[in-house]
Amino acid sequence: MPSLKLENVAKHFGGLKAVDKVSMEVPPGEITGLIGPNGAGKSTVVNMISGVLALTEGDITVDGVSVATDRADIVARKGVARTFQNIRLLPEATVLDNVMIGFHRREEAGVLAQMLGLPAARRDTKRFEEKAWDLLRRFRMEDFAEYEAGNLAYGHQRRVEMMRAIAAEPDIVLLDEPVAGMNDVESDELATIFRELADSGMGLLLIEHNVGFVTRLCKKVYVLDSGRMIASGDPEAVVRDPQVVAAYIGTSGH
Amino acid sequence: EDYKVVILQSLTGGAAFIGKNVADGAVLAAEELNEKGFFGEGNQMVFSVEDDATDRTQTLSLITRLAADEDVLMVMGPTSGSVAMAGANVANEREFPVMTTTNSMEVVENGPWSFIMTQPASITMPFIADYTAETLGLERCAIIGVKDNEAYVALQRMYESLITEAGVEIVSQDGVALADSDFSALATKIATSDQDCVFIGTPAAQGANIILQLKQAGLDPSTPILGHNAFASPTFIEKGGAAVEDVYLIGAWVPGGDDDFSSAFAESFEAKMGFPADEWNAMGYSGMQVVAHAVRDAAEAGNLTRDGVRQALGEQKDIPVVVGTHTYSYDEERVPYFGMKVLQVKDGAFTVAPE
Amino acid sequence: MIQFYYAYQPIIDFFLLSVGFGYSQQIALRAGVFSIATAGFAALGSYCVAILATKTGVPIFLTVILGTALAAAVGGLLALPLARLRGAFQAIATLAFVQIILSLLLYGEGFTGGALGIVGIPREVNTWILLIVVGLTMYVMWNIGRSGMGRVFNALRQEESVASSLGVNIGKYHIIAFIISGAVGGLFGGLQSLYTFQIEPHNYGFAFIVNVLTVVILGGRTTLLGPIMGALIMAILPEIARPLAEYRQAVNGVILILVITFLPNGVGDEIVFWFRRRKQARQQQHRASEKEARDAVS
Amino acid sequence: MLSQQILNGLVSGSVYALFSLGFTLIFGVQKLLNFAHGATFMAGAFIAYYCTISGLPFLLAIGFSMLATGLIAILIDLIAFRTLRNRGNAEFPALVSSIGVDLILVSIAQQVSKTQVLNFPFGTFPIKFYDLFGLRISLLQIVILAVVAVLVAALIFYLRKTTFGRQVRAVATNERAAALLGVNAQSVYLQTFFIAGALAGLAGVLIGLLFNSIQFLMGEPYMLRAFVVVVIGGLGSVQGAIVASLLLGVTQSLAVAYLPSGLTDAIIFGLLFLVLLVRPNGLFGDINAVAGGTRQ
Amino acid sequence: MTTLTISDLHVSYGGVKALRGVSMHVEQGEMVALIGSNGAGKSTLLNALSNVVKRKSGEIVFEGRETKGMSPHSVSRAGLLHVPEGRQVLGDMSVYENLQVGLIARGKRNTIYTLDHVYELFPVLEERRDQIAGTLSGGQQQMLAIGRALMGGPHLLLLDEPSLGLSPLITDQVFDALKKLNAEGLTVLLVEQNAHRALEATSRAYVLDRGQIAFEGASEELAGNQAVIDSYLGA
Ligand SMILES: Nc1ncnc2c1ncn2[C@@H]1O[C@H](COP(=O)(O)OP(=O)(O)OP(=O)(O)O)[C@@H](O)[C@H]1O
Ligand SMILES: Nc1ncnc2c1ncn2[C@@H]1O[C@H](COP(=O)(O)OP(=O)(O)OP(=O)(O)O)[C@@H](O)[C@H]1O
Ligand SMILES: CC(C)C[C@H](N)C(=O)O
Ligand SMILES: [Mg+2]
Ligand SMILES: [Mg+2]
Repeated sequence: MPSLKLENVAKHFGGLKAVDKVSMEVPPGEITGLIGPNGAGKSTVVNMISGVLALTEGDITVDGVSVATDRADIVARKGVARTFQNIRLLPEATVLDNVMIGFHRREEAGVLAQMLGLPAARRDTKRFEEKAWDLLRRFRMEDFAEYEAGNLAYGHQRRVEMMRAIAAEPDIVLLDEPVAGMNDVESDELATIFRELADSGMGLLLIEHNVGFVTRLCKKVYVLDSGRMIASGDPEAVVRDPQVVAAYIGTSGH
Repeated sequence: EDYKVVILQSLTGGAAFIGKNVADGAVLAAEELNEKGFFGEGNQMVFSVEDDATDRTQTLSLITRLAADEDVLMVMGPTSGSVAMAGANVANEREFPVMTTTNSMEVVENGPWSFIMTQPASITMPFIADYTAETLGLERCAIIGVKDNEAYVALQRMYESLITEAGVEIVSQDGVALADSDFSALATKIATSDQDCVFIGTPAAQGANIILQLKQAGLDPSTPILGHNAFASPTFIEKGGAAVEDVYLIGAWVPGGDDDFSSAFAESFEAKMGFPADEWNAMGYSGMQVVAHAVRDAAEAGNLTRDGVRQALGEQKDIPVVVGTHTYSYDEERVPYFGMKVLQVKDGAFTVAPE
Repeated sequence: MIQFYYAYQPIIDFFLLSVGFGYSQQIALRAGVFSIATAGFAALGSYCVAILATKTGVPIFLTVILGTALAAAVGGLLALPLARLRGAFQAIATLAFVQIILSLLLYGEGFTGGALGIVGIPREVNTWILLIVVGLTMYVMWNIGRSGMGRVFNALRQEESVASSLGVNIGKYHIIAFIISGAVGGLFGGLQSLYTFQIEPHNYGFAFIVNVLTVVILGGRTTLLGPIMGALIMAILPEIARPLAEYRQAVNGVILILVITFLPNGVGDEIVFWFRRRKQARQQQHRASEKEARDAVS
Repeated sequence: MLSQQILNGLVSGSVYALFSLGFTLIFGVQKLLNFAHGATFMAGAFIAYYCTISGLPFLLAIGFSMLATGLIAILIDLIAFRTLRNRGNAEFPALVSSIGVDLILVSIAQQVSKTQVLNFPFGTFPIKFYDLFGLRISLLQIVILAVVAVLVAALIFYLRKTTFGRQVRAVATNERAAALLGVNAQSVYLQTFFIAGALAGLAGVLIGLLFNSIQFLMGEPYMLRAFVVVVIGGLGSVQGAIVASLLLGVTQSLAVAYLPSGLTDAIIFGLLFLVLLVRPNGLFGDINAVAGGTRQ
Repeated sequence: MTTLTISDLHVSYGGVKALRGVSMHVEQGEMVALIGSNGAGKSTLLNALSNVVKRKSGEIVFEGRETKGMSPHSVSRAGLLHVPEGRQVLGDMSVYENLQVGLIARGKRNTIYTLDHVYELFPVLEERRDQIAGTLSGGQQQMLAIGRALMGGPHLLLLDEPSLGLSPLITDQVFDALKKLNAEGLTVLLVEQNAHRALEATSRAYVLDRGQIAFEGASEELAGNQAVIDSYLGA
């Protein structure tokens, strides 16, 4: 399984250095954390990896091959999936259809076969439907399968985002605050799923403000502040780093 | 007996300025003829007015439906353009006589069941083309036409080829759209270019407006302006006012009438409608005379069928009408003839132009 | 029945033609492309067929294929520059495309007959042929709706960035949508010219654009039933209000407003959605009662 | 002749601007294309015409017509847009309902005018020509340029210097959020529709006067131009609409004057196409804001 | 004095019953928490209070006035300001303009909250006053949404998950700010997933479960009752 690497990646918006010479790695089979204060540049990192934003400097590689200038869909085809911090669903489509679109990369039937309704196209649809239901059950969302996604409660919308991202079994998943808006019990359910995904060999990048959650799950944590990497390493150690405490965690000891 | 005829014209949409007026004239004629007992004791024409909406689809479905109603002998209409053409096509398919308002020979050529009511360009345009080249002796003409209506384009093409043959040079050719009203750029262009006449082949109101804008743009007031029979409408003078003074045109209808029959029509039309008749009202009135004669002839020949009416219509000769030289005839090719006059606007009225 | 068909046949035929144009328009909207190029595609198809059929000896069947291919190819090419545009900007660019086609048709008099158009096109198409072609078109649309392509189109329409984050090549699918829209538009344009005997540029102008849009919006932008219902309403609307003579237009306006206000997704889509929702409600009820039963046991 | 043609183009363009501003405003605030805008414009000319021939002084007729078209526009909003808007996602349905309103208005006008082309009686406005640096300019053209300039300035002032402009933008961006912040979206809609209608009505009167022609179908060609202007200018951009209107007016004048007449449309729309390729969001739109999976 | 009284409130979306007879009250100067799991109906309740969604039945009385039939903007102009779920900043407008739009709800009412006050609470908003709000980071947008509501001079502030997406430090600051605002007299109804945080900051709390109030009482008492928390905030 491939590994995702960032080398000296920077993104400037006009004069603002939103991300400033950041290097990090998301290895397979592990959950890697990315934390930092609001506006530190975490989502910007995700946007650069996933092909939404162009890099100002640096390089991003998957399995040693650069993806830094690839279009978003090409990055996705190379096995990198993501969720969005500001939830983006197909609001009018059902939950099931929202998940189904996640399998796009795995389609085998060609355009003509699809238009003519050849068996190859039907097989695709059938296979995806089965897998989608598996996912729905795993995320305990099967009761909502026929719901219009736009009408779901916030926490449920988050789950749809995640199911869609992992549907096509990507090598790397970038999760931008996946458990925001969930309480501890709900977050723990998802933590189990994340761990299972990592165990199956996927590399996860987890952005999250719930520090307890991050320390429990991650093998390694990177900390961004004002675009720069101020710490990285073992989660327990990182969250005690005075610089991190001052910039991010605060004194109330969370 | 009842003779059932349907007057199907563009009462709405782009060609309504023709169709509505033709229908008004035709209705008046049919009412008068019934009143006069034209069809003989106990007989009368039963007519209804339908709208082709200047829409091909609606026309097709209406004609088909009317064709399916065996009581209907014939249709007077539809009005013009592709609507008339499409109408002619179903009519021939369903063997159902139609007398379309248009002057397009293609309608006639489409088959024996489709007729045209107005004279084709090859008959009308020589009147004004000869007047341009010979009577007025003009040499360099600027042409303004309508680019998006095939009937007007056909007239313009005919005029162009006739004057070119007669040795008149065409210095410029411009097309406007029927819906345009902003001619400022065109007017400036023509007013500042070099020609000794301007021919305008547009509907009356639009033509008047173009002339107004030409004059406002500084066109030499002595430049002769010519047009075709579309200008023969009170609208032209009403819209153009002083600007259209001296304009030459051709017309089948001399407003107010120029013999007993036409004067009587002018009077009764204004009495009924509250406004004076124009060329299209007169055409509708005249066309209905021809239809009525054809229907009566068929009845008298004991062949009151669609085929009988069709044959009778094609054989109509010298029917008294209110337009042109006051008689209306179809020739062997079923081309209508009733003559034209070259007119000129003088003192805010149409008069016969000096020879 | 035969009598009815005899009297109303043109309405039926025009309904079928509108359904075809409707699908050409709908496939673009489904893919999130606000294209109004259908008028241009139809013009291309219909002129291609008309010119070949009246001026050359090409077999009629082949002229239709060529017209379809031409419109599809132009559709594909049009998609390339349009790739950078979205929403109303696409609409205006496609409007420009239609206007350019129309003015070239007016201008190329020697070839296209200018404003006079082309007359004397053989009438080779009848209701049955139209029915078969509409049927085939529906079959393809139905397959598209149930396949990955349909899912991609849905995604592109609702949230493009999501689609591309999942590996969808947006440009490619826009090209596909334009090619299908062009092919269907060109196909029915060709059939139309073999049906109406005479064509002119004016037939594919602003009124055409507005009409096809109305068919699809009024009928429904996403389901197979949409264009059918839209075309049906547009075909019978003039007939309903006919007795009102000159106020007909106004009555048509009132009907359009009422229908779309109460069924904003379009009549066809609302019908399909209604059935879907009913099915969902039943499933939900079923699951709920299952759950209760289980709870009672435990 | 070149400068004369540019002047002609500027006058036509400034009337396009009046027409298009309302269209752009409505689009700007609710992202809806109002197909009935052309009919409102037509109604303006009709109302002023009937007021004038029934003896009302011309200025009063104009004022009355603007008031009436403003109210007509409000009515259009209530009938065609309001319910759809409240249900959300009105973009396409509103197209159809506004076409419905257009049909109704045009049909009424057709009945009233009996399909005839109308014109203001001669002498409604004095026909006077001036010679200005060799240019022929009429009093009416001068008045139109001045009136349009003043109105445009007033509108920009109203949008920029009062809270109205901010409310418009807030509603345009997110109606629900705006409502939570106390913005009365309904009143914003009513105001924009009134302004749009009144401007369109005035444009109708001016066009009717300038080109001596009032007709029930007169709105249609202006709608087509308004689409072009509004998009080229950048959707919802007031400055964009003005610049694009003037550009379109001048381009059309020059095309008529210097290009083969059959090809003017092809050339103008070809240019339009090119402009869009170079500036995919119009002249005054954000050049970078193009989606499509490419990195920004 | 009672700022807000809700009695027997029912809300449905089509066939889905989201609220089934909710009754609660908020006294003036109080800060009250509303907690519950995903889909419990918390956001629906706040939306019903600001009249963004229509209630099916029940009464809502704000400062002595039944709000039934009032439009959302009148509700906010009356001083009931709602910071919605998902922030809903005006994405095309600058930070400053967003705050200025916030002023509209204030009208001519007196308030202690000024632009300086907001800048003091959230200094980053002053730093970024000209940035387009849609490009702010998630947390920055949350601050803007709260700041903007304060500009409207609230008598009652409804907050839907204000800590969502905020870093721990900023969350602390926001809760400190809320406590401070509350101490200054602002009445707050707070929806939070972060139950511990919410209970620690408030004096009273309600737990919503599948559209019904399952528990109400002093926050302190609830915080100590792990059983209640587990059974209602779990799954
Ligand atoms: N398009 C843009 N233009 C200007 N500034 C931007 C743009 N996009 C992001 N920024 C700025 O870049 C910085 C980094 O933003 P980013 O969204 O990556 O933060 P983040 O770490 O994800 O924060 P949060 O935890 O609040 O989500 C912020 O200050 C933000 O305002
Ligand atoms: N517009 C809508 N249409 C249909 N159902 C809806 C709609 N909005 C919410 N619901 C349903 O109402 C229920 C309550 O939703 P609500 O958003 O109020 O939950 P919540 O308590 O805020 O959850 P969360 O903590 O995830 O935000 C959910 O089952 C949801 O699916
Ligand atoms: C009734 C069918 C023709 C419609 C079809 N189920 C669809 O949604 O596309
Ligand atoms: Mg972020
Ligand atoms: Mg919620």
